[in-house]
Amino acid sequence: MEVNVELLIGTKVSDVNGNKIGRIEELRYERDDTSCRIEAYLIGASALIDRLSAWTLLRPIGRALRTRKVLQVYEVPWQEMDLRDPKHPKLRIAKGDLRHAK
Amino acid sequence: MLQITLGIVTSVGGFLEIGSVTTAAQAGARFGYQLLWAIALGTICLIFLVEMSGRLAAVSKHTVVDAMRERFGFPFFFIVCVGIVVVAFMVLVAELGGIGFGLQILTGIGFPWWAVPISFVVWLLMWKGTFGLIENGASLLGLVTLSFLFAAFRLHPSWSSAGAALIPSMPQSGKAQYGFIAVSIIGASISPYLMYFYSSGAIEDKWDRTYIPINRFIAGFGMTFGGVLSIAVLIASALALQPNGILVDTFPQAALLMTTALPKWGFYLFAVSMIFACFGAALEISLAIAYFFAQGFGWNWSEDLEPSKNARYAFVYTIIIMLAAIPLVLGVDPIKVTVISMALTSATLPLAIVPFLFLMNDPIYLGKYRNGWISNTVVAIIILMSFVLAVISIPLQIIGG
Amino acid sequence: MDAALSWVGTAGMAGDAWLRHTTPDKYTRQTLDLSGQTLLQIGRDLRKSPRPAIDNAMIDTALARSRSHIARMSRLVVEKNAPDFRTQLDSLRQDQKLVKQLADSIEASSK
Amino acid sequence: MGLVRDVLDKKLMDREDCCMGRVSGLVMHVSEHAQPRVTHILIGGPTPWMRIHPSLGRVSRWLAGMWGPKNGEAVRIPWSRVETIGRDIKLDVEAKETGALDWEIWIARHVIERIPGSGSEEEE
Repeated sequence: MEVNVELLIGTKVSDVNGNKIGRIEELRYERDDTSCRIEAYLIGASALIDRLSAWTLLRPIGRALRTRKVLQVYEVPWQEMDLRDPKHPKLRIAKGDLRHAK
Repeated sequence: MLQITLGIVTSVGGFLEIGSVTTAAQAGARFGYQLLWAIALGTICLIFLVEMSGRLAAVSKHTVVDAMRERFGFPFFFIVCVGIVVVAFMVLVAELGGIGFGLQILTGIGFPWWAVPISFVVWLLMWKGTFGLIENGASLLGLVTLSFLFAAFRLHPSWSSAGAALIPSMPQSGKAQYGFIAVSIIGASISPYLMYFYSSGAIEDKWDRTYIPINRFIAGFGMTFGGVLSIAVLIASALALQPNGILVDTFPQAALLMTTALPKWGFYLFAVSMIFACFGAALEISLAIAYFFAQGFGWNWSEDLEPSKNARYAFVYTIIIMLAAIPLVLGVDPIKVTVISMALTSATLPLAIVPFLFLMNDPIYLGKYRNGWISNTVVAIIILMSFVLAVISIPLQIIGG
Repeated sequence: MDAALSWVGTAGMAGDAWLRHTTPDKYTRQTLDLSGQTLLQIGRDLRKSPRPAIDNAMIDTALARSRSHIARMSRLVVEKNAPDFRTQLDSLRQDQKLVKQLADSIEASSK
Repeated sequence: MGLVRDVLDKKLMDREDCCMGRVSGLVMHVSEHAQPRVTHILIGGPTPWMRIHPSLGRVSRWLAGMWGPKNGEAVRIPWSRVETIGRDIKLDVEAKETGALDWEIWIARHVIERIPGSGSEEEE
């Protein structure tokens, strides 16, 4: 099945129980000579900061406000993302099992 | 060192165009020296913004538009595109009208008659000329505007009261009008298309990292050049027009600016200065609009290529210049267009400056050359100011304009 | 009223410059005509909203006189008649003083 | 590496460093158990407009079918043609053959080269 990456960006994701997680903001990829594999999906407002390459600008502000939580990003490995309906992506796991990106 | 012309030509588009000259003249005629601070503030902001655009281009080889499209994506780019292009188009109409006015006071033939020939000459220069020719030609012709400075000196201004006016103060009466002119002055000097033009110019002139110190000098010197001349217009107007109670609502009134200071040549120098300055500004804006589209959509672009080698880019400026002539032929008053476009520039300022703050702190584009805390503080202040301007510019236009 | 003063001043300054042979005839005529027309319009607007405590008739007379001087100056430009032009310009300067006084008194009364 | 940060909206260059537009979209292949792969790069057409709103995409497709080169679809370049991803994205293709320059060529033929002094070879 074909999915348009540019349209996936900004769609809301829910977990296996239907809880809201956030929006997909970025896709991690690995490439070799011929192919380009998706490794993980980054979800949450802070993934937007990653995508805008704005850490150097915003991290000091985040530190000053002591809001570490806001600045964390969910990283969902490709195995745990269900894209059968690209307009409404769902996780195959529960919100509690999510990992934060480093 | 010849690169200084890029600074001067950018500065001409910022300060020595119909908008800045008429607002500076209006400010002087109505409030004397009192609004000098607004020009000084605009100049300082512009020095910082232009320096940053040049640095971004020299280090990352991306123009501001390139980087904006890449980081913020197509939808955001498109919103900015519509906002900036509409405003820049109105400014272009005003500049072509300014050339027409200059020719009108020299020959007595009304500006609508000049619209088509002027547009054709501007277009022809874009069509056949190279970037170097436009850059050097426009800045060389722009030197005529030094006559404003000469005129201001001849009127023996009081330097102490001029200096005192660098600190903002409120007038006794006409507060709305005062606010409106202050917003217009800042709007007329900090125009986003200047940043786009300057960074594209840096790419056309093939700058690299070694140009960083030169870029700083060019931005500082070029914008100061324009700022000082703009201040000279204000002073000349305060000393020559204010005593006669002339408020400068129309172009023929502005033409009297230098007749007291330079009795013999003042009138003609004013007309010629306006023609050359508006001509430079018109070229700069047409280029900026064409660059904006070409870079945003990833087309081939360079003023040095022949039109058939970058057809879409050439097509954009051809259409834009043609369209800009239409309102003038129909007799739309360029001064009115100028006034509206300046308020709109202020209103669209946040759209251009906010993404700029992000880009200038991007480690991928700029590495160790990204903004330090001084530059960031200045941009943050400009953003705050631009939001205030955006909110108050339209109401002020209705009350004070 | 500020606008009226501005246009009387414009006509005066354009006249001065023409007498010194430093502006083209056409520009001078166009500017004088524009001043005359604008003053006519300003006079109409002022009459539409007459203000109490101010002698509106006096304003009318002052503006009408200025306009007739300006109109005559415009004709004298065509005839290149500098001496008569100077006389008209001097009378216009007198009107300018009157308009200034009127404008000042309006400003004082509005405070 | 981030697909949005480092690939999407970047400028594309062909073998001869001719600009051929920007990455408007990326197609990825998803199946139940295999790892998702990016298969194609999309250039122009309705793709960028879709990103603003689907209806704009439809309008763009309809308009492009009526004027110019009369091709309402985006150009698809297989991912295997990607050579390097750096400041720009370099592709191992000939820009003219991909269709990415259809509009450029159409405007050059129908407008620009009809104006004297455009520097086209046919003129002389």
